[in-house]
Amino acid sequence: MTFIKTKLPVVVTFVGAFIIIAQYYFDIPAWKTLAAELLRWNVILAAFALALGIGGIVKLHWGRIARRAPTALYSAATLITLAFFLAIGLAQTTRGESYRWLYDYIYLPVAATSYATTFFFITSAAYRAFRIKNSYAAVLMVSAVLMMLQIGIFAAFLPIAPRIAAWVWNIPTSAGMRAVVIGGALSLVGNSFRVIVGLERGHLGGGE
Amino acid sequence: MNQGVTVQLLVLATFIATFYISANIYRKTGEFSARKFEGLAKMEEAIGRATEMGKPVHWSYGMGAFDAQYLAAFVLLEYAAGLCAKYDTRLIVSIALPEVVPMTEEVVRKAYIEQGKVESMQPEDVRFWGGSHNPAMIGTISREQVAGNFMIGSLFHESILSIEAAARYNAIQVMGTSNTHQLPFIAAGCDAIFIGAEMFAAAAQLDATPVRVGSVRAPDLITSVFVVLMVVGALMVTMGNTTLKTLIMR
Amino acid sequence: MSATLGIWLAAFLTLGLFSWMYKENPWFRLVEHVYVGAALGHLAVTGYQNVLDIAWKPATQQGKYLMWVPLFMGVLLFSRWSRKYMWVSRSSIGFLVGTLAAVSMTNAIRAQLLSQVAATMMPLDSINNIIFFAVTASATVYFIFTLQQKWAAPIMDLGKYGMMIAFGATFGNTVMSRISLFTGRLQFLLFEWLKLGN
Amino acid sequence: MALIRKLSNIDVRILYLIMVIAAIYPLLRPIGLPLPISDRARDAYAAIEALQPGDLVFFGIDYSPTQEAEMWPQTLAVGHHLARRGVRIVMLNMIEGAFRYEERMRDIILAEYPEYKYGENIIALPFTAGREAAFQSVVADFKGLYTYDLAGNPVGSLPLWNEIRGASDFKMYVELADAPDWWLRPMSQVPGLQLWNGTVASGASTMAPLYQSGQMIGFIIGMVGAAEYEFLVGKPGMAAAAMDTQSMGHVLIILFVVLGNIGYQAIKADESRAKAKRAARGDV
Repeated sequence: MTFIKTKLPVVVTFVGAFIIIAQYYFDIPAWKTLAAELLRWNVILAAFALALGIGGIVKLHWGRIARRAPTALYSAATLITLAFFLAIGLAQTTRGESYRWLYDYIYLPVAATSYATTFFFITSAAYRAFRIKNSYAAVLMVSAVLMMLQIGIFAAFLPIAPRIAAWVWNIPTSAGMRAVVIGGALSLVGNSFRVIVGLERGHLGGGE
Repeated sequence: MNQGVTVQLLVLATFIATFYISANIYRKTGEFSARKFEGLAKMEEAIGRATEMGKPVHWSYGMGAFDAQYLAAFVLLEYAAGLCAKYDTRLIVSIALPEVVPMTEEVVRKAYIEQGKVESMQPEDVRFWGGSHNPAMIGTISREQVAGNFMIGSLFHESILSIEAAARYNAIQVMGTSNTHQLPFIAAGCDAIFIGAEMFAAAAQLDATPVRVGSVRAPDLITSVFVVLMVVGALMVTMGNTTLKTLIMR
Repeated sequence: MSATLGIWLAAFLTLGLFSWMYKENPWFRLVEHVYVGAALGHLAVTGYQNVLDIAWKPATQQGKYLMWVPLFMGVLLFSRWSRKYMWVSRSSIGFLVGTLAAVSMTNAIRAQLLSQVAATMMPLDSINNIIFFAVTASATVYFIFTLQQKWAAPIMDLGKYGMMIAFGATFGNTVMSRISLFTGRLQFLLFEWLKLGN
Repeated sequence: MALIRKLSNIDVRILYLIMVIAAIYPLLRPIGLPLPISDRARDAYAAIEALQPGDLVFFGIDYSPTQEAEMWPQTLAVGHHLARRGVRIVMLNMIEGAFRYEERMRDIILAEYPEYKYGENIIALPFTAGREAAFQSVVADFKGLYTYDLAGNPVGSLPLWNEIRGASDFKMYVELADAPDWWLRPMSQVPGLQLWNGTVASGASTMAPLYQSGQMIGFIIGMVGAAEYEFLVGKPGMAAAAMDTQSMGHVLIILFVVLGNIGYQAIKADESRAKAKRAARGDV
């Protein structure tokens, strides 16, 4: 039992990853077919995983309702909306007319607007948070202002403004981001490697 | 062997070999050192200033899902908690993810024990907020008028909210993340930042383990080789020779 | 009719979230909670349809028996909902994370490491190329953390300034994005709901 | 000094109000500020212009409603351009929230371009989970991944589907995505496949070095990129109409940063003056 609980997950992780890595570097036709199959399985598991979030949220909000917490009414709103989407969605999938109505007039506007409210955060942060405390922040702000001036009034009166912004984007920004991309990719390689060989297991989750 | 993957395989093999070799060397010698990190120095400065002012400092991991960034954050939190214990300054931790609560309590307790101050640790200062992390964090920062504000982890837009709240009290702010979408904001609003992998290196410097050392040494070596290749390759291309440039994509 | 009703409902939800700018209030919190339900519901429904299309129907109707393996492993994932039986999901999670890690790792070495290094091997025959090269090389040196030689410090500093320019541009662009998103909702409210303008 | 203090202590709600007014006014009464078309947008246009009728093109619609404001105008402008070139289009979707945008674009092309017949020269495929793994699956075994199309028809019933052998038959991958690199990593493996990307402004900088290196042949950014593209295809639309609002917003944000920093510097100067005074009196 301990093998199934602790060792098997690490073995499965390693074997799945090894097949994909090996066929990437070496020309083994049978493994190529196998890897394509494994990728399809990954896609299917990922599709299952999309529903995983429901468990925690239902537990949380159901708990609040059961306890008659002051926020119970809001929790009810979450659960009722969830139930509506699930009932109609499971009955007719995303291809049904009613489901599209839910998507167009509930999911779409709240998703778009919830992101649009970050506009207010940026506005107040511009005024209260971005204090230029050192020369790095000063350089950052100059570059940010140049980017923002590339359209509109400044571009109308100062035709050079968009050209400066284009230069800042094409040369120092692309160059600086290249180092960030290289650093990020190396981090990705390191993290992936540690996951594959089982040195990092946080994702496997606790429990017994 | 497939076409065009030779150098790629070489990079991967070098990475893995360096990882294991440097981890083993560390296991034998116990030697590892990295450059000084501005973020660590600023953290100490912030805690010192908080001590002078008699104000607490605040810590958060952000709202992101659990990933490797948390592992670095735990080590940096232990460092901050140790300094706070030493100077008898309050450290308040706001947490969004339930699974990191026990780990956080353990890290803070360990730091206080090491300073011999376990009796002055206040368990209620490790606060779990779940989904209401952001408003709770802003509320804490304002009520306590913190003198230092730290945020390390997988950050999303809560980084801006935190910076803004703490800026009102002119707190010294140190943040770090690998999330490129937040790096500009923390760079604009903080006194010092950890850029991406920098926080893993800082963690290895503070509390070296074979895995941490290997995880810093391996990318370090690859990066060094890349820099040399860039310089040599660029000089060769300038002189009209593209051999190296085409070779590394083989 | 149902479209008109829908647009009024969408406007009610949109304004609810925007009411936050005055202060936090019950209307805002209600819509926020609706969002959580809708988003999770939609995720689950798309996942369900995806499983039906590429695994369930092929397995049950077209005799693709191999598909039973991921179907079985997928069902095991839901043991995560129980603290006691969470371990049942570990192999499925391990497979999901492991195969993805393998794909990202091999791809990143090609697409983001070697391609980028090769692209930096540029002829140093113009001011722009020299600046580009100097910024990339010095900013890359910034990420060599065990390099402690004195001569390296000014190079790392140059690299850090280079990255600050890049972050500044990202900052400016993010401000643009946020304004665009807000404008998008205003366009909905003004033109689709209130039917102002043309 | 009093003025500076006041200016650095404005209720943010007043700033919000100023921003909202500055955003609404130009939407209703366009100022018509000029929009210079960048070289980047021209090059992106030229890359699609160079496609030949009948070329196979992937058209990836990968953004959720959260980024609709930037991405849907891009989708419209680019979709019209692709349809005008008469290429054979295969639409993909790897993000959970994007299927409606894919449907709408498919229907617009079918309604406005009579030469397009569904299944013959345009196909829309359904959402597939897995992100990078899904794209890798397209590379490894495109035909094995799908059984049904977006509307639920078996893919085998579509003539275009039966003409395709795999991902390497395609000439270009046009990806409109709110997420950065994970589509590019797998897709850049396909030999001869040109990559073309439209993305949100906030995520664009991580793609900039990949464009500079030539790994992508076209690149448009955010609502500004959408507006530029609308002008290039001669169909000014939602993005173009929003440009005045966009530039008003920029000016105000810059103004707020400047105001905030003037206040900050004033407070800092005050503090150090007070400190110097205390030091002179010997309080410290």
